[in-house]
Amino acid sequence: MMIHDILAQLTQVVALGKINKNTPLPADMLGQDGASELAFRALEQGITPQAILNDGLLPGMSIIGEKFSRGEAFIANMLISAQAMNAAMEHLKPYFASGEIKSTGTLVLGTVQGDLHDIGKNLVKMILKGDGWEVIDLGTNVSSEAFLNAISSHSDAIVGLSALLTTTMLNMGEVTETLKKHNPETRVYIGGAPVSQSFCQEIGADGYFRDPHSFAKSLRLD
Amino acid sequence: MMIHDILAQLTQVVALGKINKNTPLPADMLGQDGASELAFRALEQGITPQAILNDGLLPGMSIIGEKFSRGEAFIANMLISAQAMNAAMEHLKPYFASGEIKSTGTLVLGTVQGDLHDIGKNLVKMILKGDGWEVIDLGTNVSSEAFLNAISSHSDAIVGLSALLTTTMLNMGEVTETLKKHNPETRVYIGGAPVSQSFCQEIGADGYFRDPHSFAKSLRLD
Amino acid sequence: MKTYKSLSISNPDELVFGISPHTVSCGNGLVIGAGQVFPEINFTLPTLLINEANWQSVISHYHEICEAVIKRSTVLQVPGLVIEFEQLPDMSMNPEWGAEITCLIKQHLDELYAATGIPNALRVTVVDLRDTDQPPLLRTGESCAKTLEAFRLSAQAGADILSIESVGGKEVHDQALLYADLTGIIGSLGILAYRDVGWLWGQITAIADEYKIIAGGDTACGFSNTAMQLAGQGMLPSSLAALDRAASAPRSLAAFEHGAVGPSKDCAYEGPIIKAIAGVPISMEGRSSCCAHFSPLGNIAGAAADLWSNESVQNINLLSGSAPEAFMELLAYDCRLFNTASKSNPLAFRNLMVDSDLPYSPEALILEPKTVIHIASEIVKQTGGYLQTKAAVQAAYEAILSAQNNGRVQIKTAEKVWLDSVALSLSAVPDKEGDALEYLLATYGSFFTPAAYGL
Amino acid sequence: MKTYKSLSISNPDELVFGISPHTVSCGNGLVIGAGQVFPEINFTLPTLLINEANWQSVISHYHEICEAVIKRSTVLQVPGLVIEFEQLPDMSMNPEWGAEITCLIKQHLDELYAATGIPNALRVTVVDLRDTDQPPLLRTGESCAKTLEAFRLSAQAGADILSIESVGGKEVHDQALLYADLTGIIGSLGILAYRDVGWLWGQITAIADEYKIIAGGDTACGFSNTAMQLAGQGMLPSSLAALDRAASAPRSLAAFEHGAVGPSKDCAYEGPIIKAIAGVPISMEGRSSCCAHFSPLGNIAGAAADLWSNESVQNINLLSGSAPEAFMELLAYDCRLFNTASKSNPLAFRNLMVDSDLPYSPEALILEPKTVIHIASEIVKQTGGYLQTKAAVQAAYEAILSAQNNGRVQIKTAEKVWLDSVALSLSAVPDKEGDALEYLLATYGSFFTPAAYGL
Ligand code: B12
Ligand code: B12
Repeated sequence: MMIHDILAQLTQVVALGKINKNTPLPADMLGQDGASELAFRALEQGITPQAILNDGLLPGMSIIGEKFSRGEAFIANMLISAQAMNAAMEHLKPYFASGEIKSTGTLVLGTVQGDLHDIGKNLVKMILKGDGWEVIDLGTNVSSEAFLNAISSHSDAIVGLSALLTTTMLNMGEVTETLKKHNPETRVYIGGAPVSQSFCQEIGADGYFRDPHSFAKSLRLD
Repeated sequence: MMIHDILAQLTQVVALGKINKNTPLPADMLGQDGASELAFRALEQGITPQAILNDGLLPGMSIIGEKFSRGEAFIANMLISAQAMNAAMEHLKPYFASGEIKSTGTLVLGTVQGDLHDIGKNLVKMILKGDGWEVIDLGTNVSSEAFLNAISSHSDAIVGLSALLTTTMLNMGEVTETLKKHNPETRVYIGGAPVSQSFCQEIGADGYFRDPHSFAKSLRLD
Repeated sequence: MKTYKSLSISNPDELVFGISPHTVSCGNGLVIGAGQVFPEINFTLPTLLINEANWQSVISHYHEICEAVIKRSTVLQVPGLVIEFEQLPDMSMNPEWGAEITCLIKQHLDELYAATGIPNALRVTVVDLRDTDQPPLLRTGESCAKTLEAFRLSAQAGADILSIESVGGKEVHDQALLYADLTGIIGSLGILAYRDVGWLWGQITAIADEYKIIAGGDTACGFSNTAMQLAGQGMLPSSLAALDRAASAPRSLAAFEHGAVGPSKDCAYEGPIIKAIAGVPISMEGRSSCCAHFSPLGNIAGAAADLWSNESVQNINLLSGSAPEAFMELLAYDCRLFNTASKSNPLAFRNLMVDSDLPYSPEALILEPKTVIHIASEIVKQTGGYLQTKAAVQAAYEAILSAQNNGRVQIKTAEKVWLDSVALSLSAVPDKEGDALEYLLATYGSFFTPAAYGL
Repeated sequence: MKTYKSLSISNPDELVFGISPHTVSCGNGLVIGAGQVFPEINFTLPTLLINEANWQSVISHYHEICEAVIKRSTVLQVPGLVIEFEQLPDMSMNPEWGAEITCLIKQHLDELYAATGIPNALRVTVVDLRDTDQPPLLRTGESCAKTLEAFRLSAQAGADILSIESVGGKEVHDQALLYADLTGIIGSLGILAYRDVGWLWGQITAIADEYKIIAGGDTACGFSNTAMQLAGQGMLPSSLAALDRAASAPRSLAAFEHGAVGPSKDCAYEGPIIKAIAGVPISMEGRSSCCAHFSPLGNIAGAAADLWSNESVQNINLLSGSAPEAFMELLAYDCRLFNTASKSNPLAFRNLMVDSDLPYSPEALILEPKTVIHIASEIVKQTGGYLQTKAAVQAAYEAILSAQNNGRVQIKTAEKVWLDSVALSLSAVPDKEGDALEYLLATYGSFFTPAAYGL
């Protein structure tokens, strides 16, 4: 039952945000192994990278995600768990490159033209990364062309658009149109305070989500 | 200058709401001639009915209308002036029938289906009557068919629709469509608290007015 | 039938928000009038046709609204919550539709109670369909049957409190109001509306009793709020709207004579007069209902409130969130003010609200506690709706005159002439109900049928 | 540069709405802080692209809004009025556009003054475009030039008061906030933001002086209101948002050190601390801004307000009228409460507002007059933004701890653990500004350039 043990441990350290041996938090785990050490050891033991990701790391993110949803944890906890996960991922990276395991997918993300609000967008990035997505963050004030360029070099990526202004949200329509014209298969998701489900339908986007968690959840089910 | 005199007097009694000799208001005109007597006398003097209407009665309504707009008079004053005007019109009626003078036009008016609010609509009726319009009031909760029937027998009439509910206002679209399908020339005007200029454009109606005065004014300019 | 021959509250300083002599217990553990003011949140659909094709969308709107307002109430830890579901015409015409939504909202409230223990109740207001016919039949015919069926199905589906904005007498009052005809106003409210409310609430109370729920109260919305709106648009003198408000009290009191127990309905600004007489808790709305209508009563309306409402707002998005959620936040904060004041010096806060509006409008004067008690005491001196209504108008008129004379209330120049004429018009109002009825028949006979009023 | 070494208001009972030691005269005869609270109405476009094709429609929206809010102010006889025109990005990027609307609004206000004598003023808030570049250049480059040009053209076009929600330091603060990194928060606000606000307000004051108008004030909206929103969504501990609020005061005070004179900006909830120190009138928003955002500060925000605002609402229709008109009504009634209280017992009403929110949130505690004065007095003991910010956080933390201990303020279970860790984190915050800067460079060096801050 070694396999089960070390994966369970990995899940626990990710959920607790124990990045590596030297990180000071949580205080009562001072000096103990973190996600980095455990992932390295798991590989040594011959556990497949895919199993480490699916049965060790991701369940850890789920635990903290659920705690967060119940109001028992904060975003900082999520971020630190994500860092722990990333530290473990460093060891798995070569296998990603070699194609031995597949990442969940690629998300091209940005705040649309004219709009500089980016905290919401950044949260989407962090939480999707935590779910194993590769996120290409185009930043704020992003034009249709920039989205098009990004998607051209990542043809299987999905796109996430953010807007916080009642004026700039209309630019989501243009981006969606441009992307769909280029490739009708590209899935475009939108979010941000002024946006709504009915607006999403209006502009022909593929989905609206109130927050990153419901977005991530829905992508998991896809 | 007799003609000028009696028409000016008519204007004054209409503005003051002096209906006939026997009406008690205004108190300081007790026993004096009212609109009814003066109109009768004007006809006797050979003044044309058209001149009585245009140069005697309607200017009286304008005066009270302006006072009302400036907040110096109330709807009751307008209504009593309208009664004075109607009393005078009784004497002119035969000439209308004979076609010697033309009434301003015909308005088919109603509150749309599902909606029982009618005070706004009634004000439209009263104020347009005061402007010389013949008003066919279909009441409240009026179906598209009922509007269509009414307009069929008054092909040159314009139509006024009223709605006070965010739900029933949508029925204005159906009525407008039905009427325009039957006769694209039929002009349809809409009003009521939830309605707006942009909604008017959306449903293809010919005009939105915030209140009966602006409606009447605009029709005068037509 | 109960008759009120004396006041439940005769000291103006005891007419205060949050407290009423006869408390009402309802819904999930909610006690109204026992010391706290609770928010009563109201909402309606955005522009949307109600029909079978749109029904799913209608349902999702109500779900979404409930989730939003319940979330906000929980975050702001309201001490209690009333949701009013004010039906739209199609929902009462198809009572199963109204019942389906009633059931949906009730479920949300039950969950709220289970999860947080926040006491709550659901008020369902049925649309009075009885003026579909012109002149209205009121006591017979299909629209009357449908209205009563809507009450029954709502009660079955989970309503805790029943209300209505009833319309009997309005067909005459609408006319009389525009002509500023005081005899017509007093007659339509004091004879016709008074009789209709009494009859109707006999029916509603029977249904409420059967389902062991609360018969809330009625409102003269179609009467004196129309007058207030028209005065606000410059169509009527504000003093006429003020007299009309006073005139509506005996008519709305009739519901309590026939079994209603409160809370009265939010848009019934005649509420304080009713509270003084019947001692029942009342729902009021003021600045908090800026989303639904403007008024000269924004603060003073709160003086005697037991529930505090926003009247209605569409489910559309504001920058903060949905409009119902935004107004839930507003109500919660207003109620915090009320309830914090209750713990220290409620009268000081009440007087602040009163004094802040009083100088600006005769309509506000009618809600001043002293004036309320004066009007209420003149009402209970009389027997029967007609004489009570006449007495209420007379008392209100005297209050306006004296407030004008000692400069406590501004009267606009344009309406001074009209106000001067009121004494004469009032003296012409018949002393006998029979004479007034004759006048109504002679003047407005084409608008109503005596039989509809059991006459 | 002015430095504040003592408090303008040191007695908590003198920190009260409507009165500030240094009044501001501006616009058409308006004097702010001299005893009355005036409404400051805010609005924005509904969903609409701003471009040349839509320009006529944009213009009509602003015309329509002005007509509506001016009508409502007149009807309700407000004692004075401030309109805030908060530009949208395209209007500052194309400063002539912003100027055209400024001019339009000013004309409406001039007409209001001529017609009614109601004193009024126009605040124009320019968009801080300087974070278009990443990392932001702030003091150089095209976006900085455009931002300053937008100020100049607004001043020319008729602005009476200039404001901005400036963003220097935000690029670091955003990161630090999410990680609840106190050294990062204190450093980004106390070193970076503090330096940027000082520099920027030097520029703005020069423009204001040239056009003989008022340099109003700044707001830490992008900092502590973001924290408040995130806490409201459960992303951050509410106590962290409370500490962040205190931390933002020295940064916003820097505007006043460099020539601003108030009224501060509505969404600057750090306003009361500024008022205590600089004695300037402040604009605040609370339950009245439920249309724009939710908050735990609905009532307490009014305690020291000199202007009372709704932050922003789109020009869409509610049942009563347009949303700006509806919120104008709400503000007018709220101001009646303030101003009526001023005539009798302002402290009683102030305390009512304070006490009604205080128990529910550590964020409210920061706005309690006693706590405000405590934080303010700790700030003026220090010299320079960094030490002031550190002191403010320390004082706020102590206030939260003691309020938690004596049960005056609820702390949610979930955040108790976090709050327990604060002492440790605070003790790790460097005593020297230089060390803190090094930390920022080491931790967040990729997000900002020292040169942008003259470092
Ligand atoms: C912080 C803030 C700022 C900061 C921005 C800091 C930053 N780096 O983003 C500053 C001060 C710079 C700022 C500037 C302005 N702002 Co601003 N701002 C805010 C504020 C207070 C909070 C926004 C925020 O960060 N919320 C927290 C985040 C986490 O929430 P969120 O963005 O909604 O994201 C969540 C979800 O929506 C979702 N999400 C977001 N994006 C996406 C994408 C996808 C794909 C998915 C699935 C989900 C998703 O996930 C997130 C987490 O749940 C809001 C007020 C409010 N009520 O929201 C105003 C607000 C958005 N701003 C407003 C305005 C007017 C402005 C300015 C024009 C002001 C001015 N005159 O200068 C400028 C414009 C700048 C520009 N060019 O864009 C208005 C918008 C009004 C309108 N007409 O639409 C608001 C509503 C304030 C108000 N009530 O008036 N602002
Ligand atoms: C009086 C009133 C009633 C009375 C109606 C009396 C009557 N005979 O009309 C009664 C009590 C019966 C009533 C019932 C209901 N009502 Co109602 N009612 C009102 C109230 C208070 C005033 C309306 C009014 O008469 N205003 C005065 C008139 C003069 O104004 P107006 O109608 O807007 O008309 C002016 C202009 O719009 C214009 N105009 C109007 N029509 C036209 C047409 C043309 C061609 C032109 C050019 C101009 C024009 O000219 C007029 C003068 O300037 C409003 C509140 C409000 N804020 O408006 C609610 C209101 C309209 N009612 C409302 C509701 C919900 C209802 C009910 C469903 C309540 C219920 N659950 O029972 C029922 C529905 C009845 C039905 N089947 O239609 C809501 C609507 C909400 C929504 N979703 O849209 C409102 C907004 C109240 C609220 N804030 O919640 N109501």
